[in-house]
Amino acid sequence: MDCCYTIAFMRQSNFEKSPSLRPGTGPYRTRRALVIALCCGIGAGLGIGGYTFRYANGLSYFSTDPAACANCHIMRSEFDAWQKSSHHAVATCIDCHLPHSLVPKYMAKAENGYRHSKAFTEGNFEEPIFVRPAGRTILQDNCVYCHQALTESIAMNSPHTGEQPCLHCHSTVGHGDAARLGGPLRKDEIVGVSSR
Amino acid sequence: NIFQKKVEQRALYVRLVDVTDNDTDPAKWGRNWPSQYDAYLRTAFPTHTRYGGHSGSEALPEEKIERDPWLKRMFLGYAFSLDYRDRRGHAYMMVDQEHTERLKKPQSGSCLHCHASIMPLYRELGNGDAMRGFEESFKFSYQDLDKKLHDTGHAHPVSCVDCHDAQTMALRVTRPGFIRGVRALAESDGEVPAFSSIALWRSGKRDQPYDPNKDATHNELRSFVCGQCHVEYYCSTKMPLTFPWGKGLKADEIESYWNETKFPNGEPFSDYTHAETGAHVLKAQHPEFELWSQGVHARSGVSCADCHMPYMREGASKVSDHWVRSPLLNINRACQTCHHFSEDELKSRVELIQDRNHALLERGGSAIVDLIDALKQAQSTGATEEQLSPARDLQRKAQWRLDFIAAENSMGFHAPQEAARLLAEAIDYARQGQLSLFHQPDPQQPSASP
Amino acid sequence: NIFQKKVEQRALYVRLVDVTDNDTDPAKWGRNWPSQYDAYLRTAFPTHTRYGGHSGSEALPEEKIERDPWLKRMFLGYAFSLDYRDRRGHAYMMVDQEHTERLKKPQSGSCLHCHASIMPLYRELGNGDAMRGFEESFKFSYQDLDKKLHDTGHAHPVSCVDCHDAQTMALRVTRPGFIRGVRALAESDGEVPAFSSIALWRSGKRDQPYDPNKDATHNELRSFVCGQCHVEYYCSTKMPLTFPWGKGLKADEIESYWNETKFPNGEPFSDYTHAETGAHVLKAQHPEFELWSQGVHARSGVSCADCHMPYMREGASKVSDHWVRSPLLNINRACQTCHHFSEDELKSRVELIQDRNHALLERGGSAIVDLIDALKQAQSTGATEEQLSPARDLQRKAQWRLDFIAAENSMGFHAPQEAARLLAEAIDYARQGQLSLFHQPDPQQPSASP
Ligand code: HEC
Ligand code: HEC
Ligand code: HEC
Ligand code: HEC
Ligand code: HEC
Ligand code: HEC
Ligand code: HEC
Ligand code: HEC
Ligand code: HEC
Ligand code: HEC
Ligand code: HEC
Ligand code: HEC
Ligand code: HEC
Ligand code: HEC
Ligand SMILES: [Ca+2]
Ligand SMILES: [Ca+2]
Repeated sequence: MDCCYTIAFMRQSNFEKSPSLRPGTGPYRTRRALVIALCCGIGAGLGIGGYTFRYANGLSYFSTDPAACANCHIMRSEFDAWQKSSHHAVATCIDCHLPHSLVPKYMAKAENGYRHSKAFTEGNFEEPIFVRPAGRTILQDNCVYCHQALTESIAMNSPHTGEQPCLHCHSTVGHGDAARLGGPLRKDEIVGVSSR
Repeated sequence: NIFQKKVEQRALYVRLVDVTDNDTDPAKWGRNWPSQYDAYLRTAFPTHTRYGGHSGSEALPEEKIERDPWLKRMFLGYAFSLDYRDRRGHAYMMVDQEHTERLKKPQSGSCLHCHASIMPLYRELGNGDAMRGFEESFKFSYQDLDKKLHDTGHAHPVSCVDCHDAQTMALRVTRPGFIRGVRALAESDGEVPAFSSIALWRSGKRDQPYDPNKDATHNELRSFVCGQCHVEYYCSTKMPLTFPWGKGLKADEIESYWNETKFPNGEPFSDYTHAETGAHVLKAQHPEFELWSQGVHARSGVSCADCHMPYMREGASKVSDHWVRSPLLNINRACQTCHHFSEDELKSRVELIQDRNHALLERGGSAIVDLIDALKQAQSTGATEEQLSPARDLQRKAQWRLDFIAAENSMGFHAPQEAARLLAEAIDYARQGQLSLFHQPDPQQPSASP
Repeated sequence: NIFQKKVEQRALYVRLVDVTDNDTDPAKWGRNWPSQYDAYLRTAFPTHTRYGGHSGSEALPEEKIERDPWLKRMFLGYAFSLDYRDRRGHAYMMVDQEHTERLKKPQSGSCLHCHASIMPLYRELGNGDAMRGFEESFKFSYQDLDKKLHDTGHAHPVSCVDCHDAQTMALRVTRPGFIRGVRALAESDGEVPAFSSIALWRSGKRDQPYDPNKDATHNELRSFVCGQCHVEYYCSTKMPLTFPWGKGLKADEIESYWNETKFPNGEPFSDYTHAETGAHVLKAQHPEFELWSQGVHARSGVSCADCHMPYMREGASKVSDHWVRSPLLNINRACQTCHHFSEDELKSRVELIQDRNHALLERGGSAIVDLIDALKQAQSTGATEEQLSPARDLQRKAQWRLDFIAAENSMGFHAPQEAARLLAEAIDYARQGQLSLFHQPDPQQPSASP
């Protein structure tokens, strides 16, 4: 019983160009995203890799049930906020966070998902969690997937850069204003620190 | 109904007429893109907010130099002391320029760079090479070139073609002043936290000069198109129109750029000599682009268009509101997509920032007036040149900073802390100027610090 | 593993020991809430950022008055000119107070209000009535009351019981100084955009005084608990400890509150008489709460705890980081929870704000030194009292604003534009003070503006 989760190959998107979102800085762990993407076997070759992971409490593999995501307390704050968001009636987690086109591919890549759950159970991931550039590209595609008609016009005059980055203005549609959660003390904090 | 929506949709892409780089008449473009055109026409509506838009009659915006007499005092000896009014919508940019009393002093043809759809005329002057035409333009008198513009039928305010590629509709910049200015900026080592494409260019081969139309991100272009005009400049008869960005965009960097500039005739640069004090001073003009670039919005990738041309829904599609105006007239679209606070709360945030800024501006105004009084008095009581010169230098420094924020059009909003910092320095320099005049051998004199 | 996570979750609620309002020893509470206690203990770690935490040896933070000599000059005639150091973590609040050279001048028992877990002692002094005990406390010498504290076994730095209800663990404020101060604030008509519960109370019956523990929102308490100590105060031997909020929280409102205050003996209020100039001046102390309240974070409901005690995940549960410290050591938890920018970007935003603020602070420092020099000189050359008094009044105004931002501990971050505004005024007043000294009948004198 799985829940699915993908990392797309890095591609130069306008998000990465915008000043505060430089590749490799802060939350955008470009390098890690790449590593993971590479682990995605054939998928990576196609430019997109998908993998799934198992989780103790389990849930139906193709479940579009957001509660599935919330099985991880890590996803809880997003889940709670999503229920109050403008989209809760019209879009679930995977509608925004998984590529619409690629769902069938996950089956095959099931075993790769192991890594995601490992990240979770070992807790060796950075917090607060941010959508990586790869994840942002998926989001963008999904926004447009549903809102194409409305937004064709604003995309038309930026041929060299693709459509407008929806998140620049609408980053809160999924779960309202950010309410992310910082992680436990880092190693360097255990001994006391100085940013001198 | 759905059918109609579909029609609207397609309409966006059906070109009823072809437009080219020489079509400066927005009406023609309007046939292809009626909603943008309709909005564009609305810039003729009068608008007014606590500090924005214009007071005064429909016919003529209010005289800033009457409302704030210290401005007039500061400008004595310069055209701005004749006539300097509230700005208003884009539709007026030509008429307001043609009617300003400032034209009583000789003005150059470069003035049209930012007040008309000038590119075809530049190409004509340069036989096809717009950059060369631009370089010629300052040699014409304003009146002659303005006449040429009318004769050639390009007498339109900023128009579609100035910001859009006629073939693709892509955003693009056209103004030589900006293209040169931003190139110099790229080649300088002034910090540019807001412009990742410049940082990228700097770290690259640098074999080609920085070209905004090639190198800039789409989001940067959403501000660059405005930066073609809403910037500090030199525009007169001694040398071509100049955007002073060769050391960076900070007020202090621009000041030292001007300080190191020489006119072709070798004289050190200054905009005018103050009529009462003889100080060689600088004039700052509407540095919206420069001040914005120092604020947290710019750093966050928030562009001019985000706030001044927010998207709006029209039927089944979203369009950019081409009624360019104060965002305070449009808070729900201009601010609330990113800030989830009530309109009242957002309005009072802006007004609190502006009120603080305005109070400091008035404080700076009385300081500069005190300095001018002191200089006059010292002269009248026969102080020597070298007794006067420190005070004059301080007047230049103080006035530059004070005018930088007075001339900027957001009343400090575009970068609140930076604006306050500049005003604090302005006040300090003005007061130090007064103090320097007491430095005649005199037991009581304290020493003003550098 | 997952099982263990589930356990941690439950662990939060098991009370191994009972705690009461008289349990000032955090170790005891720590048995019930080990993770908060462990974090609390970390406040003993040395921390340092560009402007935050403390430089100097582990043993002793650096002397601010040596690093910035103008501070010492400003404080001449007051205890702060003897010893004034960088602040450090909560763990040190008692020892640092007990060892400061400022104790060489007589200090009152009220000092302990913010440096120890004092409530049981207040109750003892007031036979059960803490408020009465608090009113008595200023009559004791610091040394006597500190001894009493040690004898009664309550000699602990700020402790769990100071912010938490022993039964419910709910946040609550305990400090009489704050409870009175915030009550006066509620009864004033000073603007409080950050405190909706006060606005609510004002619009209500007003038959009961405003009581933070009843009326405040949970989110407000997340700042009020800090406002018990991180505030401007009067704390000496002439009257009880006072938080000067009776006209509002703005620096200007606090100034006029002090100006209208009289000591029990009828003298007009002032903290000290400047040793060199004879001016009756005010001392501002760490107005973090007041400055924060003027910033956009406060308006947006962002509390002290959000940044200085951010929630963090611990296994399966969410705890507040009780290692109260600079958020710059903690950017991912303190800032990135709301701001979607890289750690580097957020750090440089803070440092840009702080660098600008620091530059203005230094500018103000040399202005105040120039004024003090000028006053000294005028006195030495026999200026009359009424020639000197305008300059002295201006010294008081200038110093108040300068010190307000110098003593505040975020180097302007808590409200960048407001801090810059105050520094601009400080500079103007200091310079005007110098100028006022030239107002002897003298042909050359210019007129300084009010
Ligand atoms: C096994 C627990 C678990 C489940 C179930 C889970 N997540 Fe996550 N999720 C995590 C962890 C752990 C991270 C952080 C991973 C990292 O940053 O390396 C994460 C990160 C994310 C991110 C941001 C990271 C990125 O690369 O963009 C998104 C988006 C996300 N999850 C969405 C979902 C959705 C949608 C579902 C349900 C279909 C889901 N998650 C189910 C544990 C889980
Ligand atoms: C599964 C389809 C779907 C996806 C995916 C989707 N939306 Fe929507 N969205 C809708 C529908 C349907 C509505 C209309 C809901 C309503 O009117 O209440 C809507 C409403 C909106 C609105 C207007 C309401 C509001 O919150 O202001 C915005 C803005 C919006 N979407 C942006 C986005 C963005 C940005 C994304 C991608 C991050 C996105 N949408 C993804 C279907 C979708
Ligand atoms: C520069 C800011 C910005 C960007 C980028 C942006 N939008 Fe919007 N969007 C807005 C604003 C402002 C509105 C409100 C329009 C109105 O109120 O008329 C809006 C409205 C919407 C709506 C709701 C329309 C309605 O009233 O029902 C949807 C859906 C939407 N946007 C989707 C998107 C999608 C999808 C993208 C990316 C392709 C996108 N937006 C990019 C600013 C933006
Ligand atoms: C309407 C689209 C939409 C839906 C539905 C949606 N999200 Fe998101 N999600 C987003 C966007 C947009 C972001 C990026 C937010 C940002 O970058 O500020 C995001 C970010 C995230 C992140 C990264 C951490 C964060 O808060 O930024 C996680 C984890 C996540 N979503 C999980 C979920 C889960 C779990 C659900 C279902 C309960 C869900 N999302 C539903 C659009 C959506
Ligand atoms: C974050 C939003 C925001 C951004 C980004 C922004 N502005 Fe503004 N701008 C404002 C506000 C708010 C005002 C004050 C309007 C008022 O006082 O009525 C203003 C005022 C102005 C004015 C005077 C308007 C009037 O009606 O008098 C001009 C001109 C201007 N901005 C140009 C620019 C330019 C050019 C840029 C980009 C370089 C820019 N702005 C970026 C919000 C913004
Ligand atoms: C670099 C661009 C640029 C140049 C060059 C320029 N202007 Fe402007 N002008 C503007 C902008 C932007 C505004 C609106 C903002 C403002 O009023 O501060 C403006 C406003 C004006 C106004 C209306 C407000 C006022 O000042 O009374 C007049 C008149 C005017 N300009 C005349 C001139 C003249 C004459 C020249 C040549 C000496 C000139 N301009 C050169 C950009 C420019
Ligand atoms: C070709 C020069 C030019 C360009 C390009 C330009 N402006 Fe202007 N803008 C002007 C001039 C000139 C005025 C003043 C017109 C007048 O006062 O007659 C003005 C006025 C304004 C005003 C004041 C409107 C009012 O109602 O008071 C705003 C706001 C403004 N511009 C914003 C922008 C923004 C945002 C952009 C880019 C999207 C932009 N401008 C591009 C020259 C320009
Ligand atoms: C001062 C600059 C400026 C002028 C003049 C201007 N535009 Fe635009 N235009 C913009 C900006 C900025 C955008 C937003 C582009 C983006 O980010 O996608 C835009 C977008 C558009 C779009 C794309 C759809 C949309 O609304 O976002 C069309 C079509 C358009 N403009 C037509 C016109 C027409 C027709 C005129 C003349 C009547 C005109 N523009 C004049 C700056 C300008
Ligand atoms: C496209 C997004 C966006 C738009 C549109 C926008 N802002 Fe902001 N604003 C931000 C960001 C990002 C910050 C920086 C703080 C943060 O990260 O939230 C900010 C900061 C601010 C601040 C605090 C910083 C300061 O300069 O004092 C104010 C006040 C503010 N915005 C008001 C406005 C107003 C008023 C408008 C509309 C005229 C507006 N904003 C439009 C994104 C936006
Ligand atoms: C939006 C985040 C934020 C909020 C809210 C906030 N602060 Fe701060 N505070 C900071 C930052 C950033 C600094 C600068 C830290 C540095 O320079 O290392 C700081 C510095 C401080 C310092 C000095 C810290 C040191 O290590 O030297 C104190 C004390 C302080 N704040 C107390 C408070 C109090 C009390 C409140 C509430 C009344 C408050 N802060 C609200 C972010 C915040
Ligand atoms: C209203 C609360 C309050 C009162 C009353 C108070 N303090 Fe403090 N004290 C603080 C805070 C908060 C700090 C940390 C911030 C700072 O150092 O500016 C501090 C810091 C200190 C420090 C370490 C930094 C320095 O100044 O050298 C000493 C020593 C000190 N106080 C002594 C005293 C003495 C002596 C008294 C009585 C005259 C006193 N305090 C009264 C709140 C208070
Ligand atoms: C009982 C009084 C008291 C309370 C309550 C209190 N503080 Fe403090 N705080 C102090 C004193 C005193 C110091 C200075 C200790 C020293 O320098 O020895 C201090 C120091 C600090 C520092 C500097 C730490 C460092 O490493 O330099 C920060 C940050 C701080 N406090 C924030 C807070 C916040 C946030 C709260 C509320 C959650 C709070 N304080 C509550 C009295 C208090
Ligand atoms: C200076 C004030 C202050 C002191 C001292 C303090 N706390 Fe807290 N504590 C807080 C704040 C603020 C919160 C956040 C409460 C909330 O928002 O729910 C908190 C929350 C808690 C919680 C609830 C769970 C959590 O972590 O959010 C526990 C349990 C707790 N504290 C225990 C303690 C213990 C044990 C001590 C002594 C070792 C202590 N506190 C000392 C201010 C303080
Ligand atoms: C709980 C949410 C929250 C937290 C935590 C937070 N901020 Fe903010 N911040 C805001 C909001 C809200 C604004 C106002 C602008 C807006 O609406 O986005 C803001 C504005 C700002 C601004 C622009 C206004 C100004 O004062 O210059 C900066 C810079 C900033 N934050 C930095 C930080 C830093 C650094 C931290 C961590 C020490 C931090 N913030 C923590 C919510 C938060
Ligand atoms: Ca100029
Ligand atoms: Ca005080």
